[in-house]
Amino acid sequence: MYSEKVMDHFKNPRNVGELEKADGVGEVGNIKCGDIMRIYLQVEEGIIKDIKFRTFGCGAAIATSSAVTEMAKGKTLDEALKLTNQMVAEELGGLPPLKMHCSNLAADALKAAIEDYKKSNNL
Amino acid sequence: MYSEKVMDHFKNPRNVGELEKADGVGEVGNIKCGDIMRIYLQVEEGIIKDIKFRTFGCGAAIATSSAVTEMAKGKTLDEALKLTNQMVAEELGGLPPLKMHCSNLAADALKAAIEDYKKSNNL
Amino acid sequence: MRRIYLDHAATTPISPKVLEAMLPFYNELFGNPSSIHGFGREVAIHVDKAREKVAKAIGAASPQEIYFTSGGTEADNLAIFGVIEALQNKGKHIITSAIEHHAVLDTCEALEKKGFEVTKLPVDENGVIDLEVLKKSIKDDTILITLMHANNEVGTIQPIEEVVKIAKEKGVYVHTDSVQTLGSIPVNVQELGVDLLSISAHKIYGPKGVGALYVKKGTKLKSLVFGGGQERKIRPGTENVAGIIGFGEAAEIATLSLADNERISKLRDKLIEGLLKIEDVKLNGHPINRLPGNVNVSIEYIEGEALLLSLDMEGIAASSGSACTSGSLDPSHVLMSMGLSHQTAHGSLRLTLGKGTTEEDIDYCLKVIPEVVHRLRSMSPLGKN
Amino acid sequence: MRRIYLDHAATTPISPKVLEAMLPFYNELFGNPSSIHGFGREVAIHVDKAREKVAKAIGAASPQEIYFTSGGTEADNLAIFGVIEALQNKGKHIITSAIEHHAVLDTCEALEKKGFEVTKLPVDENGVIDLEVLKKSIKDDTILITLMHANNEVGTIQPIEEVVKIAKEKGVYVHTDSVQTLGSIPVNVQELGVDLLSISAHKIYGPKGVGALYVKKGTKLKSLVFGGGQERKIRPGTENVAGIIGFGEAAEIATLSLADNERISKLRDKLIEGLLKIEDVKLNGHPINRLPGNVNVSIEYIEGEALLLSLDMEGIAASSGSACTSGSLDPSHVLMSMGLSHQTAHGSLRLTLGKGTTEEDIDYCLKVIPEVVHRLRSMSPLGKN
Ligand SMILES: Cc1ncc(COP(=O)(O)O)c(C=O)c1O
Ligand SMILES: Cc1ncc(COP(=O)(O)O)c(C=O)c1O
Ligand code: FES
Ligand code: FES
Repeated sequence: MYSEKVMDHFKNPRNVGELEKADGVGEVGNIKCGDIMRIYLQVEEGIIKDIKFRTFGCGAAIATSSAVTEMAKGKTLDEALKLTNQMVAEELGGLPPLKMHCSNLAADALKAAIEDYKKSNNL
Repeated sequence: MYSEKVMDHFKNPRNVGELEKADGVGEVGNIKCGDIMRIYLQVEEGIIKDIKFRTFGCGAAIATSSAVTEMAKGKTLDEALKLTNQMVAEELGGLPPLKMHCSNLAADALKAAIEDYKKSNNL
Repeated sequence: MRRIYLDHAATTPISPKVLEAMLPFYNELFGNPSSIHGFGREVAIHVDKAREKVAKAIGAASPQEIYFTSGGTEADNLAIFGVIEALQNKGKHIITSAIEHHAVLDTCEALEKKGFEVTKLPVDENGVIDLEVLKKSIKDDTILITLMHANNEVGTIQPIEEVVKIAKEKGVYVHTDSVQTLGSIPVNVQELGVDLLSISAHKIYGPKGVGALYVKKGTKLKSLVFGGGQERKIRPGTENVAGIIGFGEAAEIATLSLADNERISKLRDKLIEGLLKIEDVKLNGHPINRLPGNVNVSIEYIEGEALLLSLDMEGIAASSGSACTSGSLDPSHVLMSMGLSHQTAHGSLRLTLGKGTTEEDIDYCLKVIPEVVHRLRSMSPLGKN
Repeated sequence: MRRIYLDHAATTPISPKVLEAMLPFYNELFGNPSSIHGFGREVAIHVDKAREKVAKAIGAASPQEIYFTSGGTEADNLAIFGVIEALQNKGKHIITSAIEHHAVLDTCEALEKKGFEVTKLPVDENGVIDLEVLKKSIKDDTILITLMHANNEVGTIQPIEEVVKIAKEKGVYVHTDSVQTLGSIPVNVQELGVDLLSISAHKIYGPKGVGALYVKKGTKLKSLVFGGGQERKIRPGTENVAGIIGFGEAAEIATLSLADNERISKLRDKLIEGLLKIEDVKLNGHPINRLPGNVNVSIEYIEGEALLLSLDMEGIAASSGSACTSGSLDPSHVLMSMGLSHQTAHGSLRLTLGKGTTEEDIDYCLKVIPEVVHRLRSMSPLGKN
């Protein structure tokens, strides 16, 4: 069902948890299945210094959360905003057709967190 | 499918053939399946002295032909007329439900032969 | 790694005796039972014997009341479409419940689209229908009541005898889906009083792809599929002979070994008790009138599929009513109908015990599941973390 | 006693390799392929592989075009009802032939009773349809042409490619029943150009109770049975896993061993030649365009069932289109449609050869059959005796 990369991220999720002093927090819910993802950002000079997630969701939701945090870390906000659900799915070696919607959750949560950061910093 | 008795009559049919100088001949066709049976009688003093059959038909048709000739042989015409398809089927240890109609063929052919005899002798 | 199978409601391993009974029918006794020659006749005799065994296992008055199908799904479809086809001039109303298996529910919904009227009885928080509501739902043009004997997700047993009493007064046929009950609780068509009853071999340690519909003598039923004369034209097609033989054997064993269910239900209770010790865990389904092997709990703040995958990594095979496992947008219609919130239904876990389940299996689960729950909760944005 | 099986058109013994491939799926790999856990996932992978093998055997463009069913009968029913259900707003006319298998014919007749219009194409004395008549039969509201690839009784092969050419011009779907052709002659859905094609495992040395419908990508089709999500909802119900695995194996072997049919057709010709030496015996079916294993003769003045029983006593298993074996009032609709009289059709004998058939078997038949015919004729009131 899931690729080895998905299972690796699911088994050993990177960047789980929250940031006490987050500069930005994004939470999105997946209307399709009711899953929820929250992403915390720490930003320094326009670069994502640290990033954490918490996810209530399927294996793919957890794996894509993990993957997206890994992909975003160290990137500038603008670079990070360019991450698409397609890129997340590719990074994971693909997702089953029925599970493609899960990768939206990750891309959307990252976007929401960056927007939250921008908003609270009036950018 | 068929009882042992049916198979015995089918394998070793009694009284197959025809009587060159028959006193009565009866032929009936089974409207259900298109099978045909012919019975030949030799009658002496109201008693069936000899009887033969020829049948174009299924295993049950051949077995019931054989059985009915055996049952009729030596009987008076009146006794023979009392033979029913039910009695033939019973004599054979029963017939499968779908094959009950085959026993009609035998009883009817015997009846037709007796009637032919009676008619030609103005009885 | 230890591998523990706790998904007996999904399917069961075949019993060795069943497989042994089936093997001769692949090459020695391979004839087509419809054939007139010896190769066929000898097979037909064994198919008849299997029919007798299945009939006996459910207390049918005659083997002629058993029609073999390709499984529980087809049996359900045949029961419903078959009665509707035979009685549609009498009426267009069917009664079912909100928590039926999709084989019944989707069939009823397909009929709804064709102009039939379907009443889906609601259930209470334990998953039981209300007999008073049923009584009031019956109309002059009701032709069939189809209610499952016990639910496959939460294990709740329905009061089918009472349903039949009500239906009989109004002269309405009753069909019950006994796919989950055969082998688990007594199933006797004459005591239940039903007109039609579905069963499936692979739930009782028999082969997959074979089931049966019991049709009480005199019940009006048309076929769903057309073809040769097999199953007295109610279910044509060359018989799945080995499957039918296996089903006969499995049905016989199932009724002989009903006693094992006492052992299973004790393990079930131990497992339930242990799981309820985890914080924010709730039992789903009836606390008492439930199948001996069924455990179904909602574990708040975590999602079912992630839980299943994590348990699988620890060697435990389980099931869930989560939306993420359903292929559709919604979590289990059964749990939702019982009043659970989307989120709580989403975090359900079903563990179904069987003949091979041991006390050690349960102990292992009670050690591992709390750890896995803890780990997943620590990743969740919900709850206290 | 020597036992010779010459009824391969009815069913075949399972090939040892097929059975071997199936066995692990009864107890080791017993999971439900729909399950998320490892027990289920590992089985799902094998089901997919079997689907690939079946797809490859018939030259399908993708395994997704294969839907497993409970056999050829269900595949035929699914094809016809499924297209009708999907396209009934487009039209109500179906074209078939007078000599189809009952799985097609009775399905079409059931639709006729529901208000659909069915044209049954006649066949010539060899059992072949007339393409000109077909062309003229297509109307604006024709939605399906269902014609068998080769006939199960007389072995006549139909010109399906030509049928497809005619149908394509008018944009009408073509379904063909290839139950008798797979493994006997090349079956390639892309070369044939059909939209739907039925096959069955037990005719190709696979297990009974499993078949498949090929549905070309894009073809509109609705399901016949409702339930879970199996077979992409076109054919729900827990999969007959072992059966499907066996079917995959059998399909693979069948296409690899097509060459054996040359040997078989030589034996067939020898048998036909020998039988035609008996007085008043006539070959039924096409003299050239016939299945490599099919021999069908009419033996005047004797009846088929009596002949079968007599041959069975001599160890030869055969089949007949006799009324006495049909359970209905009439002999084979196939033979009657080819213009045989009731009486001649009644005395038909079908011998179908297979992989296990040897030259000695044929020699034995050619020794025994004339004797048996002579004996039965001597009991018959017809002919010269
Ligand atoms: C209650 C119930 N009904 C019907 C079915 C369908 O049976 P089968 O899988 O044999 O088609 C199942 C099992 O999936 C079930 O649990
Ligand atoms: C031409 C044809 N179609 C359909 C079928 C039905 O297939 P099954 O026996 O697998 O249901 C058969 C065999 O009986 C057949 O010969
Ligand atoms: S996010 Fe719910 S199914 Fe993946
Ligand atoms: S007489 Fe024709 S079926 Fe028996």
